Amino acid sequence: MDFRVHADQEALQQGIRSFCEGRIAIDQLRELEEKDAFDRGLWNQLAEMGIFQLRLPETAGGLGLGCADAVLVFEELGRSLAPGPLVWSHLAAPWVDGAGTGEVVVGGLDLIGAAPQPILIEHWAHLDVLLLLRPEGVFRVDPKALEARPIATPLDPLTPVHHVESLPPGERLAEAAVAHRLWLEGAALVSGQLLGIAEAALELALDYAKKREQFGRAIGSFQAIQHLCADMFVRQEVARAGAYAAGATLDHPEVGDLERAVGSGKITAGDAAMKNARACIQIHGGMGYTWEVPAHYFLKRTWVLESIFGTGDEHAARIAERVESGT
Amino acid sequence: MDFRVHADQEALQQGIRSFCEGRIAIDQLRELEEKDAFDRGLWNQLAEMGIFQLRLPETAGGLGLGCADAVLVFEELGRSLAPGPLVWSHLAAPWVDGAGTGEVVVGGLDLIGAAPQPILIEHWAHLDVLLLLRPEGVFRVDPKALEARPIATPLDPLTPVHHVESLPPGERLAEAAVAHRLWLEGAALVSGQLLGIAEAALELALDYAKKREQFGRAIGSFQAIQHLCADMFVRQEVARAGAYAAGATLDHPEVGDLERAVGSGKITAGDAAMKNARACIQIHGGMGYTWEVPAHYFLKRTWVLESIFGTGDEHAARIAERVESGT
Amino acid sequence: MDLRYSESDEKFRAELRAWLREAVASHGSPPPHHDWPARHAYDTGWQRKLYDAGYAGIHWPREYGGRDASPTEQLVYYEEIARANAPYVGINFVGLLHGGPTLIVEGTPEQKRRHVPYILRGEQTWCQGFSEPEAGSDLASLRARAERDGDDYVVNGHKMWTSYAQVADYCELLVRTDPDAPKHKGITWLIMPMDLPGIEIRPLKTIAGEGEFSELFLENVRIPVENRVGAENDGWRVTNVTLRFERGAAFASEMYQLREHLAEIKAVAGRVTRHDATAWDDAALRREVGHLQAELDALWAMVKLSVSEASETGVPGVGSAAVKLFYTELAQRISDVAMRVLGRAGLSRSDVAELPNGRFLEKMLMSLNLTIAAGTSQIQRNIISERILGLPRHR
Amino acid sequence: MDLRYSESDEKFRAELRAWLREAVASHGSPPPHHDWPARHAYDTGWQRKLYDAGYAGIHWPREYGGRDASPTEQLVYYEEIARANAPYVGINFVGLLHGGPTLIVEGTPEQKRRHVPYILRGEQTWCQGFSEPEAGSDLASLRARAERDGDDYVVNGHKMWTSYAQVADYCELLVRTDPDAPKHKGITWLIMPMDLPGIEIRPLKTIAGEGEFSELFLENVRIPVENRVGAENDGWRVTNVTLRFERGAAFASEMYQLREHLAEIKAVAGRVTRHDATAWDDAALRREVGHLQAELDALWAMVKLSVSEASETGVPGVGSAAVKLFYTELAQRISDVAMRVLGRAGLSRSDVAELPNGRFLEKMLMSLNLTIAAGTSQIQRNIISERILGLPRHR
Repeated sequence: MDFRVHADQEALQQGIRSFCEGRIAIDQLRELEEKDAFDRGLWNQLAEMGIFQLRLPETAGGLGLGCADAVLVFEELGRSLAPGPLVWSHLAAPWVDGAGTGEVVVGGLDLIGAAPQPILIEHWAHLDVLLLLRPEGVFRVDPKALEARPIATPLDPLTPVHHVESLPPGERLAEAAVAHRLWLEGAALVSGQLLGIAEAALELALDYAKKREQFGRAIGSFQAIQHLCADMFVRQEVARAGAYAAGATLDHPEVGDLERAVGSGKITAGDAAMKNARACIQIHGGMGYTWEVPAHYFLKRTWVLESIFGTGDEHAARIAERVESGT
Repeated sequence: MDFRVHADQEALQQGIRSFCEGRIAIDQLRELEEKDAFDRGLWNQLAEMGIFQLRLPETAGGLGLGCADAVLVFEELGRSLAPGPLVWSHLAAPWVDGAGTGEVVVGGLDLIGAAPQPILIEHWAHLDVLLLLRPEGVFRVDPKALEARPIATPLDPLTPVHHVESLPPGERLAEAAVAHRLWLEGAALVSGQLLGIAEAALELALDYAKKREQFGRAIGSFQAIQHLCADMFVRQEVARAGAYAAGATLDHPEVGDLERAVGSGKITAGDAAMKNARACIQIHGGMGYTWEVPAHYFLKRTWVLESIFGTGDEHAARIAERVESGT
Repeated sequence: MDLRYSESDEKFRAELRAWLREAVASHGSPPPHHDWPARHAYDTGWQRKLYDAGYAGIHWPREYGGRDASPTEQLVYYEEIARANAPYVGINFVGLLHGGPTLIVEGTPEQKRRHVPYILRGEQTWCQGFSEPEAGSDLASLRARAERDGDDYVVNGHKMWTSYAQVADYCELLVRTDPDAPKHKGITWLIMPMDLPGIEIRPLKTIAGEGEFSELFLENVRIPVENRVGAENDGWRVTNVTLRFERGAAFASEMYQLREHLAEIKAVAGRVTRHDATAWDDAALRREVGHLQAELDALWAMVKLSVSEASETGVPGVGSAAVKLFYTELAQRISDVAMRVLGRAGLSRSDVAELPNGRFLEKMLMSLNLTIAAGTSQIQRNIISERILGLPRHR
Repeated sequence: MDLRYSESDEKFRAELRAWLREAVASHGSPPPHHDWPARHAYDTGWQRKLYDAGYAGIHWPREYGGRDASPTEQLVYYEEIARANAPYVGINFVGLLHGGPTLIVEGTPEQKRRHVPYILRGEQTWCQGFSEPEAGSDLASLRARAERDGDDYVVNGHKMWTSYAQVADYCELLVRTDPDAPKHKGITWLIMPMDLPGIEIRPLKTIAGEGEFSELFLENVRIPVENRVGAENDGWRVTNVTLRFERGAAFASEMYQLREHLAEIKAVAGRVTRHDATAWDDAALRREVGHLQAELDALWAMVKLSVSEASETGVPGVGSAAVKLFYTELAQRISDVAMRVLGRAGLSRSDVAELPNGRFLEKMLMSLNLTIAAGTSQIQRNIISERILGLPRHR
């Protein structure tokens, strides 16, 4: 057992981070906001970096990596607030031709979680394929065949949504067990994104706390602000352990209870992202309430990610059934 | 509407407080701990002050006061951690001869709340009469006719308990509506006690924070301690409003939803007492973990009071059914 | 300790309720959020209606045209306004709640004559120029500079968080008149007409998008000295008259509305589905809502206690820091529940599937400002620990 | 990022598990809480068994008789100890986790010879004399005074929070040797034999009643200079070697036990009644327990991450402040749930109605000390904000 991030994983993660810092910095995100949050060029670049076919076998053109690696990659995508149906296209790579290479943009709907109503499809306008995860299997739908009504103002300016009244049955791609497995993988990847958001929120808050002065001193020298930041750090580290363990357990289910590990990741990372985003706004004071400071993007994206692959409450209810001695 | 404590109420409350400060100061409480937490002389003095017949009409030897007044009195009894079945003897005054004058000591069991099992009777050894509040009415039982097994170590050193396997039906004193009313009154009085505990915990914490020095300064000058105290104050003030409103609404049910007002008092006062007692321990550091500093009595008594006349969770579930627009 | 309203309070309530029923219906629906001229007309029109009916300036002294209502009548007023879903102070909250009251206490007879009656009749709208980018919690560190030049102050600076500047006629402006004095000692309070040359208004985009807030860029704005309220360099004291109002009953109306919001959340929870049940069928949610209602009821009782106390002193006490702290964090917790009840519908700020998510999300986003504006929660805790609890200061 | 144990770890686990099965059964039941001689015999006897089987000093270097287990083997060790319900370090935790390791790093050859092997074999029990009534969070402000007199230090002072002093042979003692130096610079670390004249031990009654803690009153206690560890006035540095151990893996065993506690709470919830259902039928409780389990699982993963990192540096890093802070507050939240599940049974610290409330209440009461001992939660937050996050200090 060596639960550290290995050197090759660190290199992988660092590569993604550098790319994101250069290509999806905050000003570039603001531009994307004007472009319906989608940039075909960016999508292709992400595909070239292997985001989508990361876990495909090398024989299938992939990188042959595991879920733990993927969580690290999605941590960086979360940190940079990278937009688009990233998780869905990644999950679809083994099932939809062209998803792995980025030629086909795949979105999806989680119909396994408790509250799929109303049906809101993220990034509909840019989807070539829509996956449906139903308890009874994985289904494929042509998004353009749906009567989708655009939502004028989405919560997250970088996650446009369309409303659909009903869904066709779709073409069945895989059985129930696969749907369930994809649901767990999705939850783990989203945990990575949420962890990245929790980290980014702390980083932004720290930068501001060190620089902003009130009452003749940096606000970060006030114990009240220091302790808010310390709690953010603790949540981040708990979320890191939870999200990484989710990935590592998906790779080697013999190391623990898979449902519990994934639930632990989604719950702790969701909690960290939500509370850190709020704390980041609070620490910024009035500036935190402006659109200009990116703190609000963290909170808004967190609500989006909280709503898929099981909310914290849903995972908690599932986990409760699996609490037992000796585990 | 004048929701302030009136001058005569203030005088009443001040009288009780002075008595308690002189007669149930912390050293006297410690002595009572050795004497099974009961002192007949103290009981008679409390009776003489009118604690039990406060709300009996003057024609019946009482003071003709209302529930709001009683909440103020029980606030002081809570603050001083006065032991004994005070609330039950007070509630019994109209129903059991001698309860009001203190000649007959009345205890009770709340069988309306959700979890009366196991049956633990507080102060059994000193009870002349045991009241049972059942959903179907108020019943009277001879405590000495029960097979009661003493509990060697009670949680609250000032609340000894006996275990009883089963209860006889008892003699019916009053109907269901009265039982329900007494249950609400009991909850309001206990809210008063919990408020008193919340206040005492803050007072003790403040004294210590102003006096104790670490790192060359009073610990109360550290913002971390200051903000803990500020939150204690807020909870105390919320609990005050909640508990007082419970009393005032019992006196004049036309001013609001009675169940909601009583539940609001029990919930907010219980929350304030529990969190303030914990914070009081934490602010005292190591000293707070000693038996010598009375912080622990606050927490222990709070668990006792939380368990009767509806826990916070039970009241919350009841209130939820009564949430509606325009109220 | 009596929560019963007096006969005269109830009479006031009955009259007000009857009047509101008719007046609200006849005033029509509120205009769209971003139509500033229409909102100006709507809110000032309503103010005029209140004035004509004798309900304007509910807590203002009678000699200034106010109703001089007793504290309990004020409470009745807030309850009935919320219950009737009537407009509240709207775009002129600065004039009605801050500027006007400050002039009544601190203004010259001439300043009172020129502003107070107009504010009351809805003929003069005010905004506030206090905060600056570098002066937030530490308001007294403000830098906007005013230099005396003959009978004018010449002002240069950058103000932020100015509400409804788009439609304001005047601005209550804080400027630094003595840069060498200790920071609280060099501040002056000015009445700035918004049509003066050199004032640029830029909309400030918040978390919730563009709305009520603007930034003000002031470049050589010449404000007559006669527009000064209080003495030169005495503006901090004058300001605190205003801030004391801001931290007081100004929230009462919003608090009452929060009760309505929780009831609405319950109603929505009864309609949205979770697997094969509704969200309201979930015991955990019900208990959470019950707990929040208990706290809201205690909060409203706290307001009643504070109003009863203010009946002696006339102004809300320092204890209002506790009310503000509790109310604002409670409002955020309630919004959090609202979001969880909405589930996926919360991804849309436009109403969808017959759910009120548009309004719920507006509230959620705006609630994030509650623990920041008018003194952050951290500042409120400082006030409580130092001024109420007497804990020692460390510098 | 791999959670699989190696083949050799699993081999270690299998051997240890087999050994524990037999050894635990044959060692009998633990003696009553307050029977100190019996507890001393039980715990030291167990230590001897560990020693004979080669499991003593699991993380101690081999040259000192330890097992020198790899970090992952240590983790396996904690898991198996907890799973087998075996005794852990017990009354000699100071010797095994603090005193011994400190001597290994800082002691003279003679000091090592006289203590280290005996501690390991269960033949020498240690206690700690660090805290004082006036020196808690600010440990460096300690006042116990040692004056040099020939070959002795003569010590006077009052120590507090000394665990198991009743049965200890030696005490790791911090004293002030230079009262004029800055407070961190005048402290010395001494080995105090507990049978010296002038030592009075008074039991310290805690929230949970009398138990492991005592106060030490030291009056002209003569401690030979050769018992000094490290240089005179260099005790603060030596101490921090020890404290670093205390804040590290020392909690791993307790954390694992917390997982068992939560499972037990669930089991009890399935047995206690609420109206006509069990407590476990309540969806809100289930969700709360699920949330806590999620946090416990993440905590254990955090320990694994920290253990993996320690495999390079050998000692837990400053990040252990985060683990300590999270673990201790989580333990309190879990105890709170336990109390709510017990309901009225929680009024008794003696088991009643076949419920384990005795143990649950002990845990609850003792959990209150977790956020205080070994650095309060406030101190942990200071450490994180200043040492990890680099936020500026203000003095």
